[in-house]
Amino acid sequence: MSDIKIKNIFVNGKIESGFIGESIAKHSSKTTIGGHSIFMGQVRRDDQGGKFVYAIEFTAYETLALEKMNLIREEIFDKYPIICLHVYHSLGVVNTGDICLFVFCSAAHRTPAIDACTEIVERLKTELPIWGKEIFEDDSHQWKENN
Amino acid sequence: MSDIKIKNIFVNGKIESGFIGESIAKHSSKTTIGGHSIFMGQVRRDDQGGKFVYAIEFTAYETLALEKMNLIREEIFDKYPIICLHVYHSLGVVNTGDICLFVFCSAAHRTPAIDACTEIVERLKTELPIWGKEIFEDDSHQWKENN
Amino acid sequence: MEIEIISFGKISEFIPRQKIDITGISDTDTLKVHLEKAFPQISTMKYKLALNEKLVQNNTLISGNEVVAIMPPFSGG
Amino acid sequence: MEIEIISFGKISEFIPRQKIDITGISDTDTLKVHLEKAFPQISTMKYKLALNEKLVQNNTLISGNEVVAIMPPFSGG
Repeated sequence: MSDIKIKNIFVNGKIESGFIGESIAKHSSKTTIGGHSIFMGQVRRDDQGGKFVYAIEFTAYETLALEKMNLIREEIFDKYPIICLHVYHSLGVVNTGDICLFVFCSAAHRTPAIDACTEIVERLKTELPIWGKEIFEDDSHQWKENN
Repeated sequence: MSDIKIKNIFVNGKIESGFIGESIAKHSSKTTIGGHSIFMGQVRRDDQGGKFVYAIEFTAYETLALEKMNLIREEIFDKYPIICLHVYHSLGVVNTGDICLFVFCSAAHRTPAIDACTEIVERLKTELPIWGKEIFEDDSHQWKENN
Repeated sequence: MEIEIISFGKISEFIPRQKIDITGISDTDTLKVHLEKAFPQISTMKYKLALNEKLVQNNTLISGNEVVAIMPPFSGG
Repeated sequence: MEIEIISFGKISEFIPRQKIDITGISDTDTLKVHLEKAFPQISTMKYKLALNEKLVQNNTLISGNEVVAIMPPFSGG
């Protein structure tokens, strides 16, 4: 529908800390940036009535999710004076302690970078068709519900 | 005055992106964490009436700064249900495009991690005795003023 | 008239991908009534539909041959 | 009676580390008046004092032999 290039946000499995470090390094050539705000989601070893989560398996309706993320991205760029915005979300199994979401927002000043980053995290949790299946140590599972 | 161990926050020169990646990786064993919020300050190539900043040289009243940071840390841990908090600030010369501030706050849920991180950044800018000298490309300088 | 049904999350555990006959059904509101009869579990759940990769926000006409996705509340992040 | 003066930031450019005689000065409010006479540049600036590595918030007694830091507004981060 749109001429705009749809960016992929999906990564198979966990998001590596080295990848995050490299993403940060790439911004040193952008000398109008004064502040970077990052949010990362990490899989918790949640206790659900005595059963412990050992992984979350993510699935998504990918085409719909990428199109929606693209709209959110455009709205965020319209709303805040930000310079860069990167979003990555895991698909497939991510173990406890590993990173499943990485949102990276940069601006000349700290306030727009922080506000935009926070708003993106809120919106992607409620608006992107992604589902998390919490897998317990006894191999049973339950579908994650966002608050 | 206090029995509490005072953590050093100062780093000579820029904060390396690899160090930031390693800090993130170290948190994978903390499986009660669900959200990480990071803020990074980067030196901007600011145009000050036709003269461009090429570096900021930071100095601090170190003993006073570390003691104050320690108090801020305690107040933040009292106020928010956070699990980890790390703060690093550069001393000496940091060139444009390089990172001079790294604040890393983790919690079970995203909201306290983000709110605590934001509050720390605000407070350390106004409360820590640290000064930035903006050095221009022609070797003249001006003292940075926080807004 | 046939449509293809796909499902996600919890709903994918009891509604596999399939084609269903929707003769006489011309919009998404009527389709919902039909789906809730065919798959009683979803009638007590919150769910959304997408028609040909577009989220259904308001009642929408169906011409047949569409792909309809049945989606429980999102839980990414 | 002598105190040692140190300074930071912009102020360090015109007030080097030095010992000054403060005979007759017994608190930080009076010291400020004295410093602004000795170093007129600071009288038009915002600055804070620290006494023996403690930020001076209210008027504080000086006994002599202290280290007094003169600090312009902070600009870290």
